[in-house]
Amino acid sequence: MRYHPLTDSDRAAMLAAVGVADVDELFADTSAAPASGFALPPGKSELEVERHLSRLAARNLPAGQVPFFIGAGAYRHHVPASVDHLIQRSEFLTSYTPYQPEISQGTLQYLFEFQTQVAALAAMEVANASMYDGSTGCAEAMLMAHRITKRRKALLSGGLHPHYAEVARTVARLAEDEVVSLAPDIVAQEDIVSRVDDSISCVIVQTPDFFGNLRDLRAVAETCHRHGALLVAVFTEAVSLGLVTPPGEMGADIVVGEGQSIGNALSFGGPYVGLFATRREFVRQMPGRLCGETVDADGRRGFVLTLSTREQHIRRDKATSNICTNSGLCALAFNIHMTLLGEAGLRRLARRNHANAVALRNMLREIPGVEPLNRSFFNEFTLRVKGDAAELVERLAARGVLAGAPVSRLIPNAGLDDLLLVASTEINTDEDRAALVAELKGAL
Amino acid sequence: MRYHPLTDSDRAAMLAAVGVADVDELFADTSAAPASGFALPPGKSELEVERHLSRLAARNLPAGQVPFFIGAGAYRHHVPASVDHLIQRSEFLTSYTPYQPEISQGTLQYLFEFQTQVAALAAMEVANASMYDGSTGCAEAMLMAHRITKRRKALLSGGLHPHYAEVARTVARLAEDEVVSLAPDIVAQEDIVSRVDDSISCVIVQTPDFFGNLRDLRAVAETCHRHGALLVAVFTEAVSLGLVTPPGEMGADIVVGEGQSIGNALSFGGPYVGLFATRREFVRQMPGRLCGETVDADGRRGFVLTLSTREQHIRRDKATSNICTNSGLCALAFNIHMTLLGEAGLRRLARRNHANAVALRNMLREIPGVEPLNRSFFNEFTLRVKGDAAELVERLAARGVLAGAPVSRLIPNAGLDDLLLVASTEINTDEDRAALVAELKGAL
Amino acid sequence: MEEPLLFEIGRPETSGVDVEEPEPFEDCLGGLERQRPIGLPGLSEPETLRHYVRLSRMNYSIDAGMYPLGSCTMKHNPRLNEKMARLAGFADIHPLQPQSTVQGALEAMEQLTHWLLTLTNMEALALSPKAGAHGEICGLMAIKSAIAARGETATRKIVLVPQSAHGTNPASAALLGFEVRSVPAGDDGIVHAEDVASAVGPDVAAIMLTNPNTCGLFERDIGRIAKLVREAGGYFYCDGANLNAIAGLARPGDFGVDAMHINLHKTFSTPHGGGGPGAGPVALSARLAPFAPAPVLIRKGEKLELNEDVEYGQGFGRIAAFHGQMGMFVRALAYMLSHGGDGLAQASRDAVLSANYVRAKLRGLMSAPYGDRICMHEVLFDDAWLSGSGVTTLDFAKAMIDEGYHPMTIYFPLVAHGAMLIEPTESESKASLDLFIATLRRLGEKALSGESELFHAAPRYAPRRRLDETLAARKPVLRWEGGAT
Amino acid sequence: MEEPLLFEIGRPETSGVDVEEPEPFEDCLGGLERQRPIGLPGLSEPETLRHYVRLSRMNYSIDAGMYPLGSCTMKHNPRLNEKMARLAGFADIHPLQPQSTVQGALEAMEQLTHWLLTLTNMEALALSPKAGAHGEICGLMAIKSAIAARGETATRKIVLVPQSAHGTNPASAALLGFEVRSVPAGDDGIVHAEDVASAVGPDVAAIMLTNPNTCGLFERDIGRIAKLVREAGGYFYCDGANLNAIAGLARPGDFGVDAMHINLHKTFSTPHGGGGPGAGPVALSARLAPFAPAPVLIRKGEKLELNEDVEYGQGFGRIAAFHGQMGMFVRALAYMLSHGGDGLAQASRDAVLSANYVRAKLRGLMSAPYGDRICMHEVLFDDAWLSGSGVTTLDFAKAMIDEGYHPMTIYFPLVAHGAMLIEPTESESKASLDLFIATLRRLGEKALSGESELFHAAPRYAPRRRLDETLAARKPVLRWEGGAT
Repeated sequence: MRYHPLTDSDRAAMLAAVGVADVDELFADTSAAPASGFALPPGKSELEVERHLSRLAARNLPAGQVPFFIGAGAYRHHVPASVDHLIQRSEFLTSYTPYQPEISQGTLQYLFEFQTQVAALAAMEVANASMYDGSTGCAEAMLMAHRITKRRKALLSGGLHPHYAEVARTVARLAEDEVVSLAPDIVAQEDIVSRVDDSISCVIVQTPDFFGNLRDLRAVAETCHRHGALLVAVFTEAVSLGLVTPPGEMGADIVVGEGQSIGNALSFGGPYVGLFATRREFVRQMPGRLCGETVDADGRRGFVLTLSTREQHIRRDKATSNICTNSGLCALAFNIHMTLLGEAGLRRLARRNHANAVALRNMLREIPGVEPLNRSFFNEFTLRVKGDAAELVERLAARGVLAGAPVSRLIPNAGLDDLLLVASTEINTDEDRAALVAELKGAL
Repeated sequence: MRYHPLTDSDRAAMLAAVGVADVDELFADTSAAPASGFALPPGKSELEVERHLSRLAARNLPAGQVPFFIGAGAYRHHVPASVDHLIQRSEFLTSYTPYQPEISQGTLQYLFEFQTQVAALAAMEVANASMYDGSTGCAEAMLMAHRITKRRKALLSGGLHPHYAEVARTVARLAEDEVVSLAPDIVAQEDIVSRVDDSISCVIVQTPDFFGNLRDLRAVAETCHRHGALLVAVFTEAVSLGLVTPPGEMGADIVVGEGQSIGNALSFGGPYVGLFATRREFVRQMPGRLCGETVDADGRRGFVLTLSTREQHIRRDKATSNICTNSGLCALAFNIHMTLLGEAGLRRLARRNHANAVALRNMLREIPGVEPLNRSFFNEFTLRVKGDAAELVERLAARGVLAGAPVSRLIPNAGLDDLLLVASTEINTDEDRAALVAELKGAL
Repeated sequence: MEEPLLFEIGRPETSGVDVEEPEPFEDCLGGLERQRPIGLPGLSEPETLRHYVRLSRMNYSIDAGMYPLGSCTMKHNPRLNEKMARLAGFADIHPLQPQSTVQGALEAMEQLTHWLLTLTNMEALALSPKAGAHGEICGLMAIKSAIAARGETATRKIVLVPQSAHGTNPASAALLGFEVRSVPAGDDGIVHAEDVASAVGPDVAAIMLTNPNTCGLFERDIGRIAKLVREAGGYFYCDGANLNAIAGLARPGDFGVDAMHINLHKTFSTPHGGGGPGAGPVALSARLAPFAPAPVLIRKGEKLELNEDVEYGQGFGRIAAFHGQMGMFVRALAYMLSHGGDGLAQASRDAVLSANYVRAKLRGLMSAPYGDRICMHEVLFDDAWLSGSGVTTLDFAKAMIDEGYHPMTIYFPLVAHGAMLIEPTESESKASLDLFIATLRRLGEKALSGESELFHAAPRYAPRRRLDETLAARKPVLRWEGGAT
Repeated sequence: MEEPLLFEIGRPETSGVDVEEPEPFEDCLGGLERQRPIGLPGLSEPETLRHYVRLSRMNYSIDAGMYPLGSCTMKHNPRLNEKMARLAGFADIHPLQPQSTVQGALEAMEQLTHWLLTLTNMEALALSPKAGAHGEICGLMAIKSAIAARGETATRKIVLVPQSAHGTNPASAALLGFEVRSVPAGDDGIVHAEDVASAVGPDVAAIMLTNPNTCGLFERDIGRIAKLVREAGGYFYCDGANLNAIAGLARPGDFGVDAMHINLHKTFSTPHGGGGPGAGPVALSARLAPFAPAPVLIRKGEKLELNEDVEYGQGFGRIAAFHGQMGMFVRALAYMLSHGGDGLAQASRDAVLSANYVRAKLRGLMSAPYGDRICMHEVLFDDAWLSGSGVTTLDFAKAMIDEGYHPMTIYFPLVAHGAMLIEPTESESKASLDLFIATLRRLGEKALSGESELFHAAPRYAPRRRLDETLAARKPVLRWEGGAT
């Protein structure tokens, strides 16, 4: 087997040194069933594995092969080739969690840079070294708000991504906390303010929301603070923060979001990277890893994981969360792509996204049977279409266009079968838009 | 422009330091035509360049997508993923020729390993650090033989790859040397021995030859040496040396070959890597770079480029050749792939190739209108087919099989239009062979 | 080795990405346009490459040296896996594409499921957990749901956890409102059925055991323990962190396990990546299978379907957006296909043999808390042998850095004083193991011969010397603040 | 930093590649089966990765630091180019596939040709040369063929080469049987038309000039020189090594150039790769175009055809198998498309500005052989300023290594005593240039203040200290011989 360095003569010499005659003696405690009990095929050469997996891959339709307009929490952007090259450097790819900081400064410094970038994007004071993804980060934000406010009831906006809401509800139910979910809020008209009272730990609102609407969070923030509750602001499209008012400028206490769209591939939903930022005063209640600056024995600047007394390996059942993994390599991809973009590039990219989406919306609203619903949006908006949106999407896929996400796939049984979410990023060309319009006309 | 770090304010500050008002002043000597004189398009984003080149790439039929049997000097083998990963390490990819050995030991050590591997494969005493490719290496071997023997007439076997023979003839003609080329020798029947006399500097023979035949070089070596001539042995399929008697064991004085098939992609013909080995006594007449072992000021083993007094940057017009480039990264790919294979793996790979080719030959000889001609071969052989082989290949390509190389493409106007070279490596499956047989039957 | 922060070298106007500025157009931002500077300096592409290449060179990595981290399992990461995960058919598909356009992806998930269930002899696999700790939560949620379905939520509140457990175990239990009751280990380092018998009862929801345990020992009583817990109406959660010792040789389902998360990086070689991303799918027994979270993969003849409805069956809901760590699944599947069943068994054997070889060769130098007994894939030492030398476990670890090694896991498990937990994995050659052993012996002899100063000063040849962690925690500087240092 | 040779750690039975052994079969080897051991130890995949990763870490690289190598032009190598060259449609096509199946590849060659001919204002492009020196041979072969076509083979035997030329120029000329006649440069570092006028005559086949020349100066008389040579019946070969100073700003064809090779790595960023592979396509004037070697790319309406016949037209034959360095063409084309015409001009401007900035900032410290004059993309210093310090150019170069830099080009061109030729390229930021300048000034001041010992002992912080090159040449050890050392 190509991955195994030991030869049979090595093994014999090692068994002799250990003082056993057969390797099975080492497994005496396991009363192991013989290996023949496993009905698994023999190993394959690299060539055979490539063939096997390439055949599976070929049964999927890659986004890059067709006009592509799906978003709803995961966005297709162009990632520079240097990002993927750099994250594959052995020293990044095959290194461990930086618990030995003297030989992990590469990882630690990029995490420190990542934290700074995330905090700047969100306009918050501090950020952690990443979460699994946006949805789990959102649930952790809820739990954090419970810890801070010592209340156990969260209020979820109807504009929150349905998966995020489901995760929060699952966690809350099983942790025996309470969640109040508002109804799906297609055009950002819900009245959150009147639902906030002194029993609420936090309000969780997304902007741009699931339906694409931009939301001004100032009033809800003010209301939350008046009632001793926290405002958790969520985003699923990090690129939007290059163009829209950041939650930190609107009074959010915790900002959590999905970082996939900067530096990371779609990958059928994972791995992604959760961004998590908050106020400095709450830092010791924050879940996840934190990297901090310090000095070494020679007085030189260096970085370490810090405030680990919050974490499970020290605090065990008193920990702020059970998380002991971040999304290191995805965070690095985010960090590198963001460094390449820089402020000017990010703003240009965001404007380009918005321009493409506006252009698309303007074309679509001319089609009979298609009604764009948003008054505001960044790079994604909701259409009301004639008939069933899910079936429409299937028909369009058969015609070679991936047209968007039907709302009913994420919110089933809610009478929203005629709603379609359409996203447009910098990858879309005039030809893509024309193809969507043409096929939509044909399929309706 | 994403590759340019200087900002306009940097440029202004630098111009001020230089003491000129405008950058054009630096170009005063060039009397440069204004840039507007260049009818070239504006720059493209990475996304646009990817689209542009992907569209071109999509107009080609990649070997991996179809049953594939072309060889004739370039072979499709499976290259492990780790090879391409490693050669893309910044420290290998973006380093310079190792003229500063203290900070180039990585490159130098792999070149030393490469030299050792090539010498072992060829069963020769020494090898250089690689040539551009097999064909140019072959011409350099001829020139080297001229220098050693102080004669200027080379004798080329009719089994030598036609491109190699053409390169040798071109160089010889323009250097005012002489070349005698024997007629195409389809089944290795030519009489070389009787053509050797005391005017000949070298005989150049290939094995496995262009038509796939294996050749026993002992008699011709003995004859060459009796007449004071050198035997230059050529190979175009390095994998063969895992299974067949190496030229060094048959009396060759210079062994030169193409190394592409170990570690390197087909790449439409380049870049490839030439392998060049010889006897120790001839080392100072050898072209190309050489890496040698030495010690540093602390007595530690290290490696340097050596015997550079042969080279152009010292000897100028007295140099052994004008070469100042090797094929470093391709040599590294060869070195790594060979290290992964090791002796056991290379022998297994070579046997697998031979087995696949024999199996294919056995199937093909059952087809009416197809006559395999070789008495011996490694992984490639010649077929006589009914009709024009080039047209047959075109028809088969249209049916989705890349069936081989028509001899007439390399040796036109020689009445060899009914010959087809067919190669089979470890990549071919039973399905590939069945497809070739079926389509061949259909197309004949 | 020094490299400035990007904030110290970047400029706000510089970009390493060319994006065309759109033509003027009427925006739809509803007045919510960002006004103030963001604070994100950029670098051109050449500067970016140099910045990160230089940073990378301050890192240790498996590719550059041995990483004998007990319980963390730093094994070889094949590049084939990276290549496969990057096939457009896997990397460039959206989680919400019509399922008809991602049948190959679903089939890859199905195959991964088949391999993992065959290796564990269990019933169902929850694919969505994003990491081992997330898998723990998922498994405990299934347990809690099953208890709720039995109407025992109020009475079954206790989770038994041995003292040697990884901290995530009690943290996960606490998160779901369980109370943690500690179970002692015997002098032989393992949990005895008798001790479980006296701790178990109608208030016990589950036991969480790691097997092989974090001392590198196989829990011999596991069958009896499982029986005790099950008979008392509880569930058996097995932490799969150390599955790599027995994969292909023994099946957790045969021991009575009800739920087990599988850290794909430990057993199936997905890269650690400096701290993630991970993937922690959870295998469930027939008792827990009905409670698996959404989404659920269902085969309908030729067609695969991902049922995403959180109301489906008795499923306990959703624990993350979308369908799991596809990129990691492809890598793990490539690894399993490469090995085959026999290859996985060989990997387990080699891992265990290598650990015992290290144990045998360090015998007489280092002390072991549970005596000199056969271990599984990792071998545990304590610091008794260093007593009086003035050298601590930490000092010893730092001195290993100067010898070119990443230290072993230290101070874990907590049950061993000054623990040093060594896991060589199956990826090291004998020559590499011998060099490691010789280095440890040489260092150990120095420690015992009074050269403590060398240890206190270590590391001296790393990119940094010892870092002041107290300062970092006392006055946290968690982001660049513009020239402050 | 130490890493054994693979021969010291490998085993003949070990392999990092799984290949299935074929079933027994009747071979067709005609009795020529290899019998003796080959001597090729193997490594498993994890060992292989570690071996080469560790070796790589002993190398300097552009990605890790500045490479101010004059005339070698170590510029940024975009990773986009690497990605594009690896598209299956380029990397996985065979040079002898039916041309109908490689029209996209031929189109890429056509586009590359269009860009290079537009940038040079010349007539035809020979694609097959494998490197710059190979391109020189190719260009001279075209010249020799043109001379032969005129029946002047016997009389035109002289090639004029300036003293500052790179060694490949005389070596290439000699290879084709030309005699080299040296042309002096003036005190201002450039060749004067007057000196050419007195050297030129009916025996002169060609002049070989590099422009900008290897002193970093533009040959101002180039137009007059070209005229002189052409009027005398000779051809003008221009070494394109330094095209990167003027690409997009000035066209060699406008100066009367007949043949010029273009090192794709210097101007168009293909990676240097530790010494190759290169690519040196040759642009030819209308006078030489008919003599271009095989193969020739021909457009026939929608279809592109590669004519491979060595008898085609007046073509002088074939200089390499197949059709050139396709992998390099794709990279160079990606670079040109990325820049566009304006971007290439900007790159040239930035390269020249950066060199002049370095020159201006080192003024007063280092001495220049031709005085303080505006340079092109590189700036030449000599060692006069070090005289009496006990520090040689070599010492100074080695001390730069200890400061984290690759040295500049030294002892080249030969016309400057103890030459130091610095080319910063357009890829360095101003901050990087400033740090480089400050470092050189600091080192220079140390050299002048008598700290010569520091220089003699350098490098001290590299993977090796100075290596004994004399020993290597006197007793060449060119391969591993089984434990000898």
